[in-house]
Amino acid sequence: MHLFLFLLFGGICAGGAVNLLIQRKTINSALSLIVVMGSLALIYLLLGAEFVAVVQVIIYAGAIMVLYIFVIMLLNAGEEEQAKGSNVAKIFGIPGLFAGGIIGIWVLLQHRPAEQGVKIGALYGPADQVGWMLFNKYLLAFEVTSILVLIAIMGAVVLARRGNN
Amino acid sequence: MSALTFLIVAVIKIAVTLGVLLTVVAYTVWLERKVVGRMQNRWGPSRVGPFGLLQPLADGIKFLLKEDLTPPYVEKNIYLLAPGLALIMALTSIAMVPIGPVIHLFGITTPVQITGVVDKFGQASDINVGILIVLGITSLGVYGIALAGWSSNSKYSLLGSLRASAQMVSYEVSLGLSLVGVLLMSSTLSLSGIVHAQLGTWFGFIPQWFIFKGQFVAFFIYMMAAFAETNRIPFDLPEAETELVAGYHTEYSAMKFAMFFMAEYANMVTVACIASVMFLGGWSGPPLPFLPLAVQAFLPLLWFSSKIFGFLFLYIWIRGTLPRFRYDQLMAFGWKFLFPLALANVVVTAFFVAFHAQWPGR
Amino acid sequence: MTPLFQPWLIPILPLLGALINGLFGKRFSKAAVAVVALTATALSFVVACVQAAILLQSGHPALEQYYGTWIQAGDFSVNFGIYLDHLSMIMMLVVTGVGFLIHIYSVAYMEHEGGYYRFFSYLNFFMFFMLVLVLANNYLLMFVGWEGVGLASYLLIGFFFLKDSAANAGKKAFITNRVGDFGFLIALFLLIQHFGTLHYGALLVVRDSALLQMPVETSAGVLTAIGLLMLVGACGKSAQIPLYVWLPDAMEGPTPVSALIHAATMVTAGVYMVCRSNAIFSRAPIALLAVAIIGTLTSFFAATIGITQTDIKRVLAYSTVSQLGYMFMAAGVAAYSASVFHLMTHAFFKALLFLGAGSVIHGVGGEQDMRKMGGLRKYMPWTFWTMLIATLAIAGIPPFAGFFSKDEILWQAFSSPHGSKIFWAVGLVTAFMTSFYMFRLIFLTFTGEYRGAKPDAHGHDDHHGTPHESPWLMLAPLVLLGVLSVVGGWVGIGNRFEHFLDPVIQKVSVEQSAAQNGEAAATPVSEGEGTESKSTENLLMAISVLVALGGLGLAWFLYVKRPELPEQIAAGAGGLYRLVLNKYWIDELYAAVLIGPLIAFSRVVLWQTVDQKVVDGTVNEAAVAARDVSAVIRQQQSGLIRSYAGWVAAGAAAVVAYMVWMGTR
Amino acid sequence: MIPISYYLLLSAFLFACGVTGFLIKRNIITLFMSIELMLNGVNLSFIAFATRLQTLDGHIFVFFVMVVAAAEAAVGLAIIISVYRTRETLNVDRVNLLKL
Repeated sequence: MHLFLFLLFGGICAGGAVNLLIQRKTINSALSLIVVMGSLALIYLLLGAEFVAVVQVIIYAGAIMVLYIFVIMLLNAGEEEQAKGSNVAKIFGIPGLFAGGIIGIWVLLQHRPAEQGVKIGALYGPADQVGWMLFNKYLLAFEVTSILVLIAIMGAVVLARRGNN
Repeated sequence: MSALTFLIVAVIKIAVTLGVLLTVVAYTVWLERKVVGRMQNRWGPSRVGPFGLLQPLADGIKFLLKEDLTPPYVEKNIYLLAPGLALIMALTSIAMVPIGPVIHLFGITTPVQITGVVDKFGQASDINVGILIVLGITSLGVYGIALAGWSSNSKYSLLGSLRASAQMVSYEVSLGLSLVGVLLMSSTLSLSGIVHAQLGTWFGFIPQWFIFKGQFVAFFIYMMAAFAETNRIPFDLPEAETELVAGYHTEYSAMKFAMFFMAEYANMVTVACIASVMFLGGWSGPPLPFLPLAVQAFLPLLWFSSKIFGFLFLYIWIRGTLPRFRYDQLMAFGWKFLFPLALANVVVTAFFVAFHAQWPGR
Repeated sequence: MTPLFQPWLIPILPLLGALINGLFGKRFSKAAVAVVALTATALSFVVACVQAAILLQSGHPALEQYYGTWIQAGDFSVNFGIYLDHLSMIMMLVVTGVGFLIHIYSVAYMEHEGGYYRFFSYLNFFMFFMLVLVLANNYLLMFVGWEGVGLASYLLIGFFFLKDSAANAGKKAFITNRVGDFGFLIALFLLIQHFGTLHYGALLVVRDSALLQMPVETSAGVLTAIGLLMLVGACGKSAQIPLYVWLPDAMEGPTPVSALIHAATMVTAGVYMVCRSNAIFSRAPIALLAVAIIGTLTSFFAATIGITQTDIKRVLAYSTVSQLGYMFMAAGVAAYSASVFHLMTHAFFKALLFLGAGSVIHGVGGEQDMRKMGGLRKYMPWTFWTMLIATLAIAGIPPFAGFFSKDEILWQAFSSPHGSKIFWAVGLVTAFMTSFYMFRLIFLTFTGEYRGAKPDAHGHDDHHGTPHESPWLMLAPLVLLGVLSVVGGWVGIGNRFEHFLDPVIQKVSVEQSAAQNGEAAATPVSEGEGTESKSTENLLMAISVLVALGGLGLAWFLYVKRPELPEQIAAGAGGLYRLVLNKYWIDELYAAVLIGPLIAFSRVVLWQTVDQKVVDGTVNEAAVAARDVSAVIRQQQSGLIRSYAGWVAAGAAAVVAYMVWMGTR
Repeated sequence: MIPISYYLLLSAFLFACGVTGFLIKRNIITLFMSIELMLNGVNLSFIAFATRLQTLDGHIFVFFVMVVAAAEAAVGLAIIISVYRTRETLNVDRVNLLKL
């Protein structure tokens, strides 16, 4: 059952990711990404990270991707235009990627005998414990992140404002 | 409870809830027309059935029978996807709402809540991040509107959906923050847990609802943000008919239009449910011991529906009273007034919670 | 310690004056500038007097005050602090006192010059650094003052910076002094290396200090090296052979500057330093001997040049060099008291001479050539009489100040265990020449007929017309200095001054002397005892007075009685005369031997080879190489984000591959 | 019991899709979305390891990644808007003045 659920959502996830690559229209890519995020949230639920799953939906799907859709609408970004670009990406990037992927899979498979399985919901990750860690062990990082967000807000406001002249 | 029983109970609960919800949605439309009509010194629907009570039925039939137009030059897939998305998101979120307490019916013990179960100790429990899931689903609801407007390939629609997405993202912040106070005081994210935190009374008759426990300001922030979230007057900029014809659903007709319509009213109901759960004690209420026992069994449902009704009436009342905001006023109100106020509410509540450990649930 | 002991005020007051005038003086009126500068200096003098009184009353050999740490590096530390003993007290009083008088004089003298506020700002600035030099409690702080007075001297020599010769003279003084500073600095390094401190107290005064425990060096050693290097520094600052060449040129500065810096105070810094370091020199007889030889040579050498000069200020300049040579000679025979005594009296009469010369120059409208003067006695009687007093003082005629100090020096040169009859003999000849050229100056300037430009018939420019007496503001300092030139030496009557500096002098103990050699230890270290030496002293005194009078007489004979004779003698002497007139061609010699080759070496080797070929070549080739390599590499910088991303991905893949390879090996 | 390598493989696949998208896509918005995809892939492995190692720290890191992603999206999209205003294109290959 759990394996089935994992394969289902994982499949949706992978399909969405591939679809993101295939689609020529930006909006379709964005929707595929939303699908990926939604199915990832479900996989998180499978892993017992319910709080993270919900936050994934609220922040990623509900806020960040809305922002993307908003910008796509604002700029009316339609089909991707075909232009002659650099070949370096094709020459080095993709072979490198394949090489990296193969090596990664190989390493993972190498270590398989030693690994243990992950039980569904093995780790119960309730919101209060996460919050407790966030405000104790990772308090400094939390505060730094708040500064980062503040700066990002200011940067976004400054950038998006029309020039004075 | 065997798995089969569980499945049957769940299906029944879903069917009943959906049926009730759709009926409520249909009759909210009737109610709105009727009430606004009276407020504006006219009759409202009165021809179909007594008091026009069959009017929603007639509307439904009309929507079903109308020609389903699909304009040219639309993004077809997304154009078709959008209304469904909007309606599904609107209907799904009701699943988290605890409508009543645990009931014992035909030898089965279950809470009146789709996602709720009874654990082996006989306690009702539900998803422990329920309120967050509601928020998440609500936040996904914006996609229906945004995609509808964009895929229609129409300026009115695009403007409407741009407004809608900006407005909903903005007010979602205040909405979420206004709930934080309640969450701090109840120290749980489970909706049924929140209702349980509000059981009990002061002096035997004043219910210990969070609205009476200091979350008064939060309640009003929530209300205003909720009006904006549901694109209702005075914040109905996305579908402002005088400027944008009908905003994001200008190009939709027949059942697809009806789906947006239903989604909007379903959202209103959901928002009302959340408001009553979070601030008004959900299905709890002052005990009325003088009533017969059979009636008392239905008291929680009665309290809950009356709260929903009151909230819906408020919606309609305000629609009949207030004019529409200007768009910049809307954004300024959301960011410069509601947001700081909600933050202040969180800070003050956190202060009190931290210094008064005797709050219930601590 | 009494609360009145606030010696830090002494240098700070002139600094304040300098700052106020330097920063805001441009907006002040001339009177306001003068008031600020004079107030600062006068207050400084008053405070200095009070501090001196406190020192003398306290009965301590020295008073010290700390103001904080300057440098702290491991065990080595340098403090800001003031060290007041008899030596620095005299210096301090001379500097503030004479400085104040010269400030007064300058108010009138600089009246018609531009940059009035600038001048007084520099002057106060100089006072500050001179007082830092004198009052410092360690060698490093002294070096700060040392450099500071060099800077002030440079600024003031080049005060008329529009004049090429003034600017060049300033540079010459500065650069020559750098050579000396080089020696001084290395001496300080050696002190730090061997003794770990530069503090006077720890180094020179405390009984068990490492330096005072060292035996007298019979052959060259550390102390000899330090002493010789210090001597180099002193030679630079005090214009001794071979670094004296800057002082005559420094006369390009305004005359009060010559009086203050290049006669009374700054140039005596070298003497002060040698006396301050007496503990070092006393333990390094070779260095001491070098001091004496250089002093003697300089005094003789400069006196010969002084005889032939015609520029009134240059005569005085060579006279200064010569007198400084005297002081060095005294210090070189370990007669530090005599040296400082002469330093003090010299400050009085030489400042007076310079101020008088300034008054003369002022009176005749800027002329400095003595051949175009003459007969000024009747035009400017005050100047004449005061200058006559100064001349009598410098010539060593009793009872004027110079007699006592100069006689003391000659006696010490004769009798001191470090002295020699040769020093005495040369000193005597020099005294004769001094007397001769000084009276030559007086006779040429003040007697006979006026040989300058006759007054214009219309007399429209009175400044360049008939010679006239200077204003009272200039004469008052002359008179005061004249009084000091008379009575200043009287403190030395009966050898009272001889032991005045004893608290400062760190005598070589008997054991240390014994380590030197047995013979020296047998002779008593304290000199000049017994009736025999007393009578010798009186005899020598009589000889020196006779010699001075002889110089006077010769000058009178040559320039008053037979004024045509000098021309004939000059013609008769021929080459010798031209040699002396042209200052032995020392400047030309330096130019040919040192400066020319240096410039040629710099041009050919350093500039055209090292700089142009090696340094520039390396840099250029590096730039060319970088450009060529970049031309290849920049191809990959296409500006396309995705190609960059491709590189990043490839790099990441490479790193992962490497890590996998490392992990599985 | 699902082996952790399954999660990691999915994570790696998502990440690789993100990288590939970044390399082959030309629309600047799609590039940003590819970055989000990569971040999501990383998040998945964080959560998987958190469950595997029975510690919540992975969850915390996911939060930080989300916050950073949100900030990045806000600033990045603002940059995209201002770039579009001046260059009238969303094609990254045309936004290549930053060279030579």
